[in-house]
Amino acid sequence: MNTPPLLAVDGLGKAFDGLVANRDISFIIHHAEIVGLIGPNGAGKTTLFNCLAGFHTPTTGRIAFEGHDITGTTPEAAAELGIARTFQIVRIFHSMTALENVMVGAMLRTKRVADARHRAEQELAFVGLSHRAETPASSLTVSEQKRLEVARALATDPKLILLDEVMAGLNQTEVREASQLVVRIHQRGIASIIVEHVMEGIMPIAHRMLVLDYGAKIADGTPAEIAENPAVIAAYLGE
Amino acid sequence: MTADILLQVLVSGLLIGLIYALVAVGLTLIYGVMDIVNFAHGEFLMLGMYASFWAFTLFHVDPVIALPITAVLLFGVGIVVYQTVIRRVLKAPMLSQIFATFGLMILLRGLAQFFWKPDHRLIPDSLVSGNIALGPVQFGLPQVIAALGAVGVTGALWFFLHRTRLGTALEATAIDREAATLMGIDGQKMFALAWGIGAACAGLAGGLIATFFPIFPEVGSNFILIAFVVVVLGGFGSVTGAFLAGIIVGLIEVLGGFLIGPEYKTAIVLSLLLIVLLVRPKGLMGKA
Amino acid sequence: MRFMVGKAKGQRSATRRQVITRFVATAALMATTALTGVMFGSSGARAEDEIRIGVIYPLTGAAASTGVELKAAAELAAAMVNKEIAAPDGLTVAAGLPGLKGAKIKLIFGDHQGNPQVGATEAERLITSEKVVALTGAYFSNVTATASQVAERYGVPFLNAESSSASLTQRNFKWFFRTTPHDDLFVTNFFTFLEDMEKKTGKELRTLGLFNENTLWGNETTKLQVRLSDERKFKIAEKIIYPAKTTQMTSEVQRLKAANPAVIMQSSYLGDAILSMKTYKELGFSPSMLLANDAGFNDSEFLKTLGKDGEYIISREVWALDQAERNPLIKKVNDLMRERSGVNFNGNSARSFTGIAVLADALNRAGSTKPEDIRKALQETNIPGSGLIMPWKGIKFDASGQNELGQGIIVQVQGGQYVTVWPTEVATKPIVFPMPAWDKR
Amino acid sequence: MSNRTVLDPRKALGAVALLAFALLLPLGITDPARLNFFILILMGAQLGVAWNIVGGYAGQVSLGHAVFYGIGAYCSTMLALSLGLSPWIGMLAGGLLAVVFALVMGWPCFRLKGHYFAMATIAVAEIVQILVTNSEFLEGAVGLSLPLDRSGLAAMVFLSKLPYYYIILGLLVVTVLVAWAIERSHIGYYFRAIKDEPEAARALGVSLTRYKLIALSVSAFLTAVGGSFYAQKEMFIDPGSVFVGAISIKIALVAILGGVGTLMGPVLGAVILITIEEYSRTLFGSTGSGTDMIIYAMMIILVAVFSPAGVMGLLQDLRRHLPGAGKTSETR
Repeated sequence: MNTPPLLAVDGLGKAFDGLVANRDISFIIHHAEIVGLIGPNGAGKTTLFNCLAGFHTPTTGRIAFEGHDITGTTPEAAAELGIARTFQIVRIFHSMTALENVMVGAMLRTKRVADARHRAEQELAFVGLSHRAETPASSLTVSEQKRLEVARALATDPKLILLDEVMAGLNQTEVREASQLVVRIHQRGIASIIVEHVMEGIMPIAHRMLVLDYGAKIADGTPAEIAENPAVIAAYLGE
Repeated sequence: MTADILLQVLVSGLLIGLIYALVAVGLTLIYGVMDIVNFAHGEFLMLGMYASFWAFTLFHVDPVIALPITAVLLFGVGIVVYQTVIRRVLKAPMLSQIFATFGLMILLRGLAQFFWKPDHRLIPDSLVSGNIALGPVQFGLPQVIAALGAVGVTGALWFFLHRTRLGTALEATAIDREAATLMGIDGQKMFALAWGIGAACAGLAGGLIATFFPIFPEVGSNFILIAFVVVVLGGFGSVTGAFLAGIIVGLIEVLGGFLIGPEYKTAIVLSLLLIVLLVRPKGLMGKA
Repeated sequence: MRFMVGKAKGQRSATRRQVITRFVATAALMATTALTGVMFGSSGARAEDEIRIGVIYPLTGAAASTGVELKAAAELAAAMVNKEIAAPDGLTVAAGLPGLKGAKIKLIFGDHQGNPQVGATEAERLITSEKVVALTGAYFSNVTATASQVAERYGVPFLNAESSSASLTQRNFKWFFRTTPHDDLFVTNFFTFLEDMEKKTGKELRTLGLFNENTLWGNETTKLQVRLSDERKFKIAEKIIYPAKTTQMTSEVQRLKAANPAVIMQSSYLGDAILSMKTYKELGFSPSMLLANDAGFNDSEFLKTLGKDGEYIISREVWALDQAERNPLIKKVNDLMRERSGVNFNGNSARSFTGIAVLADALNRAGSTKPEDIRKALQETNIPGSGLIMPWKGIKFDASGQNELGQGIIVQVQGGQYVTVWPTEVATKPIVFPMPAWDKR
Repeated sequence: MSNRTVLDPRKALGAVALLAFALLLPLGITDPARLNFFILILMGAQLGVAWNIVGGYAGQVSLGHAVFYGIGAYCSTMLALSLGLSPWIGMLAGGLLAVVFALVMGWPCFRLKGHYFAMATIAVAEIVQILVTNSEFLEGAVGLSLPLDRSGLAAMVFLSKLPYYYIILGLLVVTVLVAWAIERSHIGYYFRAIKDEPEAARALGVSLTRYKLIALSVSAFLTAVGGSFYAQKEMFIDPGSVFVGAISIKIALVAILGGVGTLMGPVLGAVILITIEEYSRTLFGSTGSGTDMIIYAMMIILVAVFSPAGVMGLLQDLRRHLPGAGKTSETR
């Protein structure tokens, strides 16, 4: 089969005023793949996300999405193409209800409010927030807000979803639920890249893991391979 | 001849620019510490002018001598304004804050008219009246004193912010309010201090220009637009930026007015502001 | 530092106590709104024999100090008409209102804040709610324009006593009358005066520096000055229209200085007039003549504020205190004014006083408070100069409503007083020319 | 269709009742000054609702709306004076010109955030005021007068106040309907998203520039229409009455006082602000002691301090807390 991979990153680098945040990162993401992205604090994970989602323009390298070059694209164009994301610190629309938050996402594909509402209700049900639909989003718990962001991103009908620490600060039951959610996203045929510190949440479900340290990729493999990779262990121990 | 005129224009621009800087540093300090744009800042200036005027008229104290009193009085006014009004809109949206300081502006003008009549007043013979001629260049002594005072006050403020414990605490609050609170700095106290100092700066500016500018309840409206321009051009919250921007605005205004036409002098300054903002959306020295 | 400081973030659910405080606040606000709402219908009972005249002035805002002065003058005139104060015999106001069986006039003041729309709103309110039979005001030409527009629509006489924009009487209004001469005449006077001066002194005064503020008044004045200097072969060395309410006039004065004209013709309101004088002195600029166009230069505050720095400026005027030397009537009225409000008359307040006097005269002759009757009476106005406190030949309106008999005088500040120096037949002192340089005073 | 998108019958009934009240109101008023007072309220409300589209819903605080107001007033007046065009057409032309101006000004200005944006709008408005004041073509500071002799519906000049009342009521209704339509469409959701979290909105495919420009353009159009109406009502305009900063501030105040981002907030705000303004002036202004300003200012400060969400916010708080009140069907 000669179809291009969903996402191909080649030699990506990003520097801010000379401060290098990402250097020479290359990897490939396949359709419906679950990929964990880990690394010590300051390793450049969020910067990488921002480059992928069009929030930063890479200093070097190329990003191709389904074979099209999307290097330096805008966030709105990236969303249009099918790259959705959540934020490390939640960014919900606080003046809206939970349902309305998700509707804004759904409006990328349909401008009809009623259709968007219908779609939003489905996504809320998917993340298990149906009962909170009419609640002001600002009154939700942090864990609920994180799920709301996921629902909102899913409502844009993405092919790839970038999840930034969706499990941070959750208790064990919630982490398990979140992992299951990622698996269900995978079952819908959506690929995901997950930045996560909560290893017990990510390791069991990820098909593959990418590890960053000091802005560079130091490992790329199955969770089992990663767990035994000396460079990874050194990076974490040396922290 | 032409070179002489140019020199004269530049000197005049510099003098007025320093005064703009002094009016603006207080405004930018308040903004820097708490993200509030004070629409009533021109009225603090007005109060400073009246303070000098009454000190002169009632007690025959020269405005220059009365400067410390003016500063203390206006510091008090700033604290009172903070405690009665501003403290209550700290958590309100930006629009309510604009609304509150705008109301304050009208209130202070109204009160000034109520108590002191709408008349124009002037301090006839200050210590510093008179002229100096340096070769072909002439300048009024009051303007020179005011400009020197502006340099002094701004310098003192800079020293206070960077070299004293209290000032550093204020600066820390400006940079990161939450972190400052964690370090045991009392945010409320810092805010009140910022208002006090901000108002005192405006008051000092008022005291200094009272030696040559007419004093009336609406006098603040002459200065407030320029003060805003200076603050934005320098970058909200940057004292050094405001100082530089004040000088730039003064020079451009006088020079542009002279070369292009006085009717466009404000437009020239405003256009400069827009152009700078297009290149540097946070002003010259604004924090990103 | 982020811009909204996260304050709007997270809808704060108000506590019960906050809600109660806020409820009280809303209630207070609503009550005030309702209360004022109720009050607007009821303007109170009024006496039958009370004739209400609407007076619109800038009582707050930048020109409030002038407005307050005008108000005092109008009140003095009304008090004289009503015989609350004995007016000197011979003056028009002394007649009172026998034609209306000694009825009293009542002035209802409106504040236009220098804003044309507010002026129109106030005119409308005074006409319809306060039931005034005539209007007067509004000092600012652009406010007079909108306020008289309203009067025209309602068919209520509008007597303007102190706006000098020439265009006001070019609108073919039926209900608009103006007692003061307008800028056309004043500016013409300037040039005639300069020609007289040239003859008298043998010095050339042909290069002009025009220095006018940037509102309706300054703009119209500039146009007239340009036209007249063309017609009369004067040369304009520099023409500056400056923005009012400025923080510095250095660029303006610098340009004037560079052009170095023999005469500066300046139109400024008070604040700018003071600031420009300060700037002249600062930059050591002394033209041989500073010919000011009334307004700021003739305000009572001008000399009080500038003291000896205001000496020797020459200004056009419609009135000067030294006219009292020629006319004891004027002195008496001025004494009464000072007694009541602590200030002397000036050109503005004397004209306001005269405005009320003219309205009272017309009311008296009309013998009625019907607008149409008052308008007819106004048209037939014929007051001789001796009945006025103005140095005019009298008051008589032409078809456009403009007083034909008004005239301007030219005054100079000498020894802290405005003294009349032109025309020669009313002059009280010789002119000091050229103006001494700042360092030679 | 979900039942929530259907009109709330209670709200619909309220709207009809309010409109009926407004339509019948002049019948009980014989005094033109009082009618004029209501016209001023409607004018303020129309401008407030228009401002609210960009300043409230989309959260882009403009303090330079006088520029659109002035463009509307000058455009219709110039067209009437030079080409004899009916102000009805002039009004639309003014609106379109304002849209063009909004696009030109918005493109660079929307790169700025928060206070910087607000200050840039002030600067733009001031520059335009200065240019107009010095423009020979527009008669500079002298201003433009409409002749009284051409009256009637086509010329939009009337001797009676009543037609003005109904025209501005009509304009207000149209403006509210536009705002309402926006509020309910995806555009309204996008505006609020941009106001709340611009970055998150972008990640969901919302083009900030595009939607901010839409907000500014619609708002500019409606504000210019209000400016044309002002010119027709007062029949005299000059830069000092339509381009000044005070107009910009007042337009924003109306919306803030009532409650930003709510449909009827600006209308309520106009009722309160204009009432206070007019009556503090008529009751106390004639003293010349500044009392009217003091009262006006105290009111403004009180509202800002006690009710940051505007009077509308207060009412909603009350409804939520009063016992027996209907369950909050409020979605915001």
